[in-house]
Amino acid sequence: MDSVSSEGLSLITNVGLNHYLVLSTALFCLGLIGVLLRRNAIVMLMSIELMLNAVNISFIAFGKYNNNIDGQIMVFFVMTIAAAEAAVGLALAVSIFKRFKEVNIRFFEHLRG
Amino acid sequence: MTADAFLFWFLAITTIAGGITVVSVANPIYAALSLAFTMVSVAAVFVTLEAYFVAGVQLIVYAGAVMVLFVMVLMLFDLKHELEAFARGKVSGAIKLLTAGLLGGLLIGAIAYSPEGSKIAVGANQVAVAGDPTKNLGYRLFTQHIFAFEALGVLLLVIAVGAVALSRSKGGTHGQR
Amino acid sequence: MGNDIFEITVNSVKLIVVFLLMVQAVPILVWLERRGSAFIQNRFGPNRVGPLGLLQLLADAVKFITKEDFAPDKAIRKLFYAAPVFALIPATLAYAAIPMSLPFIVPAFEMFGSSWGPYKFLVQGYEIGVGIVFILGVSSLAAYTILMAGWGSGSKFSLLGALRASAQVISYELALGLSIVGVILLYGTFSLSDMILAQQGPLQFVAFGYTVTSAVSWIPNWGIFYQPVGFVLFFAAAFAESNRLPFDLAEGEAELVAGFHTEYGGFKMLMFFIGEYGHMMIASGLATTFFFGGYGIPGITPAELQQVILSWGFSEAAAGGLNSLIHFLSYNVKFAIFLWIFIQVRWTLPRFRYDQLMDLGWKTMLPWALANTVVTAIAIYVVTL
Amino acid sequence: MPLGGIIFLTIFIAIFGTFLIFLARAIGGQRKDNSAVKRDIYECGIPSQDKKESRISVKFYLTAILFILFDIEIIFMYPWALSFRDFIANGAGTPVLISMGIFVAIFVYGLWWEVKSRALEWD
Repeated sequence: MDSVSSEGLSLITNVGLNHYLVLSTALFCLGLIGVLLRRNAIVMLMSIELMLNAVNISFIAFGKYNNNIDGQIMVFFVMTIAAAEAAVGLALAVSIFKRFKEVNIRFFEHLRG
Repeated sequence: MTADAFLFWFLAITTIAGGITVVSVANPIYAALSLAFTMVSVAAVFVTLEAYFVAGVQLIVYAGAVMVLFVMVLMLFDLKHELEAFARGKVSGAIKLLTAGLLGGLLIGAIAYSPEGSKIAVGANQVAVAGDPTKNLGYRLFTQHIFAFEALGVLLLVIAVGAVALSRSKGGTHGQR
Repeated sequence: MGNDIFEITVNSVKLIVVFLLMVQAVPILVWLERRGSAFIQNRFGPNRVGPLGLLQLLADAVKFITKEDFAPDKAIRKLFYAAPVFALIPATLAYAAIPMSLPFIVPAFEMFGSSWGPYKFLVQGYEIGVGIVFILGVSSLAAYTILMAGWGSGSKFSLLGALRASAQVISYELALGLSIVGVILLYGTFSLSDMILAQQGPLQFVAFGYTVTSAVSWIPNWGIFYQPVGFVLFFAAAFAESNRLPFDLAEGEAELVAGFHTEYGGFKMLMFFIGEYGHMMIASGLATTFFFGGYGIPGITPAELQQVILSWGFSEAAAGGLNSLIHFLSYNVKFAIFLWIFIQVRWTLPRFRYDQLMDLGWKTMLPWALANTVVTAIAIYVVTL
Repeated sequence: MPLGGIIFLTIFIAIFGTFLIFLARAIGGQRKDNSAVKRDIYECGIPSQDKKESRISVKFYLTAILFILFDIEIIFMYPWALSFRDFIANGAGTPVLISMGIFVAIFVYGLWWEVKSRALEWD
């Protein structure tokens, strides 16, 4: 009995690589749910940002526990791509809003071409 | 209960709580503000992972720039509280939730049972410059990842031009008006 | 935060003291501003309440507290009340990271029956390894308090004022970030205390292999001599960051009345003031640390000063304490000079038009900051060949 | 990196701020005549006509987009600025300077294009 509690206790006290990976998975799934459930295009973009942040946490966790700094450099690049994607996504959303006065997903079917 | 374990659990709870508020709150402005809060707590998680420079960059780029753009766009649109913020259909909603939960369960299962010992080759090719880890990051950025660095410079230029062109179109992708 | 109870309590109390230091400095600055502007405009300024009008601060504080707390109907209550509270957080977090004096060493002593080891307390909130990046990151969060206040007040005009103010804060953050790149190139480190250590001693630098030392010994090795353009850019951008005149477009326009804090009255308004003055103090503290040697005294390094004090017959610990006290005063003198420049400029320069302001930010300061960085890089490259 | 100190300070200020607001709310009291006019939004006395379509110029979001892009280019300069002296010490100064020169050239071209295409013109 005590082995379980001591193992359980040690699970709480010393934080290892797995803790960060579980945190990153949880955030990733939250972002996924956000993308699937929400109708507003901008909130979907935000959920994608949330998923990208989850990926960043696991990059850095792996980087730290294998003391290889490429994880941080990869996070650097992921941030740039995510910011660029948010910029273009919002520029698109603004131009769609100007046309349709509504930013809901339903209106995306009207795009021709 | 060492200090950094307590810090980790505290930050894990705030990050997950922030993430849940982003997804569940109906008003998009509160979603954007809680996402900004999540970004700040993710930056704090980076600090517990001793990635200090990346935590600072996360604060500047994500919490300080991207989220301000989101909040500004939402305020420009004068978006009020949305009635149908969530996709209609209870069954399809349940299926979506189920798939996301399944994916999460699979991942966590894979993490839990992966042998802890299998360390990937410890960063052998680490030509570490003395002391400061950020100097090391700058060092590797310019020796190992020089091409990606230049490619990103070009990408940012392309995005700047694209964003201006997009904002100048008279609404709608074909600018028919 | 320290490994035993004594250190943790002292550090947390020190954090609260630094926060209260900032909050207390605001009424003094308001008083200085009112008397300073009066002095510039050849009138007296507040002198009725107490000697030289010093009790005017107390009167203002009481007035602000006893005002009716009021929110317009259309206001979104949660954001309306969250904005002033959030105005304090980024300012204090950044202010606590600026080193104000030499670390203060407490020798081992006996208390409550157990002996407590020697401690080294920093005379600042906390020491951050990546000092500048942390301060830039935290002060970039200030845009949220402006947007929250603008959106929370519910009225179109305060929203427009908030959008204009945050667009201005954002544009000048670029120039601020770029001018700091020059400083990092110069010192090769992010942490502020390393920068201050690099600026001690007489003006000397290594050029083409041999060190050049200035003939006059009391000219200090400060950053201003290496980065004059960087200093001008940093200080101008800092004005815009804290919405100080001539950049206070947020509340200056005729039709915007008071911009994003139109609907705020009473104590909430005072909290916005504390935020604004906090940003002003951060800008002055950073300018002192980057370009004027932080707490350093020209002509004498802290070690020499320590010997001088010891020669006066103080004990080791007391000499250390006195030494860090003197350096604390020298930091505050430079800090006060910069704050006076903020106030002086406010009452001498006219306000920019909005498009002039944005053009200045994007079309003149950004290219100049870029040019400054390129020139510094080439200079370092050539000099250390 | 004293994360504990930072979190402690943030929580302390949040509590201190809300306490002050509630204190001011309690001391401030409540005026009797809480008329609708008083609770209306301040528009220099003119009864506010909330036009249906509030056309706030969309120029602000373009500034925010350009801010993100140029901010990232500045963030890339920080690690370079930090390790530039070490590169020179190791003799690899020239290639790093040239690669950074290309990056800055792209930055300048982007900025020049923004200015030329009058993207940042304010009405």
